Amino acid sequence: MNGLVHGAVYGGVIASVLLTTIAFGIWFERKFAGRMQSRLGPTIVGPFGLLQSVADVVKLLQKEDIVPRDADRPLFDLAPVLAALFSLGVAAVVPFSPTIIASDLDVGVLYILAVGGLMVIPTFMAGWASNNKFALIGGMRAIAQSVSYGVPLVLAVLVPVILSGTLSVSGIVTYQANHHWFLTWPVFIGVPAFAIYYMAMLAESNRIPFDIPEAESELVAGVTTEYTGAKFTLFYMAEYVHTLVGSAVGAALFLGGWDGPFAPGLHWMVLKTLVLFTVVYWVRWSLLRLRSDQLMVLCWKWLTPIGVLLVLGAAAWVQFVPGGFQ
Amino acid sequence: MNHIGFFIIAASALVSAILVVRSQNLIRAVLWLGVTLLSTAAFYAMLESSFLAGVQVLVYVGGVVTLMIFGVMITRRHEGILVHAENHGSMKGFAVAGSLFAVVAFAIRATDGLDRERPFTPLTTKDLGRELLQTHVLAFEVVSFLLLAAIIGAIVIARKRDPVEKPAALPAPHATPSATKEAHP
Amino acid sequence: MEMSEAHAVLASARRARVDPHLSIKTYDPEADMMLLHFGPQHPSTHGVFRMDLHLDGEIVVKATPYVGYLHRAVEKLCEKLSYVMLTPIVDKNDYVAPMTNEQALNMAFEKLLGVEVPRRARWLRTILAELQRVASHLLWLGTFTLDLGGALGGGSTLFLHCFRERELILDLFEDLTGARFHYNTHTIGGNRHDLPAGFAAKVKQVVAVIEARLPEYAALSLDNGIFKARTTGVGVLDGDLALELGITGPVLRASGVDHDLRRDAPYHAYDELPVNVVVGHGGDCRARAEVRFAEMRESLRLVRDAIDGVPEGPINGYKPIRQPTMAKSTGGQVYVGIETPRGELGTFVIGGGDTPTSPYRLKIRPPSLHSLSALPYILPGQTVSDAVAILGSLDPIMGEVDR
Amino acid sequence: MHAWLSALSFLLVSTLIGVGILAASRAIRVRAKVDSPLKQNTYECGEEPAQVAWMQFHARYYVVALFFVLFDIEAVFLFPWATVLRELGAGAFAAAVTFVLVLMLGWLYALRKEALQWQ
Repeated sequence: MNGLVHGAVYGGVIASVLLTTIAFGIWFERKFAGRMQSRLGPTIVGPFGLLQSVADVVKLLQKEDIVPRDADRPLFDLAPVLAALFSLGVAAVVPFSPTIIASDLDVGVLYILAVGGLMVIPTFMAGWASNNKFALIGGMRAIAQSVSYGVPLVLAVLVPVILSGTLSVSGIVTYQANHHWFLTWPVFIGVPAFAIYYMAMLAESNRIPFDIPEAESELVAGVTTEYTGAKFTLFYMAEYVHTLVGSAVGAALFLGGWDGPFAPGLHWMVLKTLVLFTVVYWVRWSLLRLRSDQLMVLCWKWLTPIGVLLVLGAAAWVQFVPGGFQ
Repeated sequence: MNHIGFFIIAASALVSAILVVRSQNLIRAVLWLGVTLLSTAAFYAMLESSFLAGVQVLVYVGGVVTLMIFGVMITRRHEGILVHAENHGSMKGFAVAGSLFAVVAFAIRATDGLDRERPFTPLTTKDLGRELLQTHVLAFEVVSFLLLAAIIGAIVIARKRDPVEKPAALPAPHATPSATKEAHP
Repeated sequence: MEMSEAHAVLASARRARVDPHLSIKTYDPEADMMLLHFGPQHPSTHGVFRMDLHLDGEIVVKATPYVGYLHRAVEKLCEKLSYVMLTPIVDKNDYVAPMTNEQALNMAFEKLLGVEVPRRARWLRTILAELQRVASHLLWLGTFTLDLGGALGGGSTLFLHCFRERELILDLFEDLTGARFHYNTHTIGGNRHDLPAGFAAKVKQVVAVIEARLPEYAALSLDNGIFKARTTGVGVLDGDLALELGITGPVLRASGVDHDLRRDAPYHAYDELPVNVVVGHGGDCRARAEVRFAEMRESLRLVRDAIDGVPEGPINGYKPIRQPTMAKSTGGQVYVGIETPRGELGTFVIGGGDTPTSPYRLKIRPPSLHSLSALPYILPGQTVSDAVAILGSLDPIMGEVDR
Repeated sequence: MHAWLSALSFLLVSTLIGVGILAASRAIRVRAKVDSPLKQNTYECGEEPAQVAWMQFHARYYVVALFFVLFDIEAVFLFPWATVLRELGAGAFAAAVTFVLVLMLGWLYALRKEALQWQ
């Protein structure tokens, strides 16, 4: 009972903070992209255009709800809610400070992988239920890409698990606080593992250069082609939540989470998360998009074997390097 | 409290399982199967078997359901909009399911797993690891060969039907200087 | 034509395989093929263009292009209006390169009416044509990366940067003609607007800016690993097929055929200002991109060389026509082809008829239409994503395709 | 158990957010005064859709999912191993290395048969 209340209170707070962060994150992204493209970005709504996202949400929620005649209505309506659920749900086990964590699961890493992996279901559901060819191709691409990159993701996440010997996310962060961040030491394992994690995270949250499921120059809008108004908002939000939570997980697993000098843990966690979140947009507004088969080749020919090597390397490190024990 | 939770989960597992077999639409059947598997994961979590719960969601809901979705999507269909599940031979299916239930029930009764008096100690992931790598290390290795066989099988399936034949390979770009002089006609 | 033997064999083998009139039932009677209408309302068909794609999974088995969504009966309109009224009409054909549209039309009329163009006007036309080529290729580069990289990604970054530089050229045109897009600056016998004061300096400045930025764009596109992966070996069009289909311009040159009207049939001042024709190899999307990049550099060089040497003199040899009745033809027919950014833009005019002040028949040969005709040959076997890249690399402008 | 309950209520809160947004939109969204049947057409670039979209996909998708499940199972076996690696020592390390290497044989086979080209 106690757990239910704890989860609900922390869940309410964390989810609202995440959504607010995303509202301003979108503003930030648009400003950031604007600067990259020698234009201004939003300037009209509020000071420096800060309230642009709020205006956008209000506009989106007011939009007419159009459902295609041939759509599979129940699945069509269910998919956006599930997308919001699974993307936000991952945040439950992320420790934002030594004490701020909604659910300190002993298998937190597995929970992240499992719930994050479920994102394919609403995406496919939306693509299939729309009965639209672009949406269906997008859905199939999404699911193929997501399951493919699930493999390097799992392998990359195994590295901190091996190094710390625990499946609990807060346990991994505590280990890093007591020893060293996994990104910095052992650096020849930590850095590539983090790189693989980051690429897989980009792929799972459909960001350029891995955004083929919604490749708008090919598939118009991918799975969300037929979606309008609030349902589209939910998908759009879920995508950003996925990126933000993915950044937070990366910060926790590889960058030492809330560990850092001078300031309280929460500050460090927020800072690291936002830095990773920003890099997503830096990449997004710089690169072109890969083709679906090239994406798969990258995943299966390169990232997967490298991930396996890193897992074995981390195990050997723990096993044979005296400093690895501790 | 625990009982309420149990009955909610059990109801969702049963109802979704019935919907899996009753659904006229294969994709919906697969999605209902996902609900059944999630309910099973909830059971594991209730039994404080955290690792198994996580694995259940990761492999079954995330993996096997996906696999089945793909299985449906690559199936050649005849015509019509909905994917109709064939409901012939439901009696035979009922008989098979019933006998399977009987066997499993008998097996459970026969073991001492239902000893209510024994103190309940949940199995942690570490316990599982020790068991796996000390007691059952041979089985652990055999699993890898099983997975290897499955990979090879998957490749054989994939090569059965080739995609569209790619047009003949032209000389690699930038490799063949074949510039031709041509006067304007 | 000379082609290396291996290339020729492969090319014919390829065409034997890719049958644009393939019947889907013949291809695979059992396959559950998907017919996808790609366009007309699609973000990356460069206007209202439609391809019906038969897809096997994501692979194109057969592609059927449909044009005509933007048909405005320009040729019929031209029969009804007098010669001098037609320049602003054809401005809207290739709406990315209006200057060259005007030039093609007026050169045909000059030839039909026997009007000489003074040397200064010819130099001016050369400079305008080359600046227009740069502007058009910049727009192509932007939209091509948009096709490859998405409106919400790296594609749009390069797109906006290309537009920024294109603006500089449009500013120059505005200085000269007062209009940014539909200039109406060419007339029969020369040009309407003479170079404004300080124009040469401005041109040189703009040329320097763009030349300095081209390497940046190359870094974002040509030298970028993802761009390479997306374009190399994609949409290979071999030279003899391209010639058979009547394809001209950068698309033809990227397929290894050395053909450029500016050198092979010089007009304007190209006999005095020789062009180094850029020929690519491979005929894939990447070769087309490389050719257009090199052409931008070459055009900028040409403009820089020409702007200082513009000869003095009148810009219009024919008296500026105040009344439409002054341009009259009693008969005869001419064809004039010029090298626009997209290839050979031909104008065929028959004079005379009931109203001597307007053409009896006017036919425009748009290069984009011929480029599009390659699609049924080069799309099969590629994926939907490649289809977008290939269409973008052909650089079609629907305004001139449909007229 | 406590932690699972927290996770459960977190998931419930997440669902409530999704449902709440839909409900909020229901309250404030515009409704069309005149309903046009064309509006409910499936989008296909402005043309009438040629067929229903539910079509057959290529088997390579199936292989991707199959590979995923297999590698996922591999990883699942490695998770308990990872947590006890320190205490069990070299024997456990060798067992897992063998396990992974046997699986990578499958990967090598796939590479040799060009099953990883996906096209």
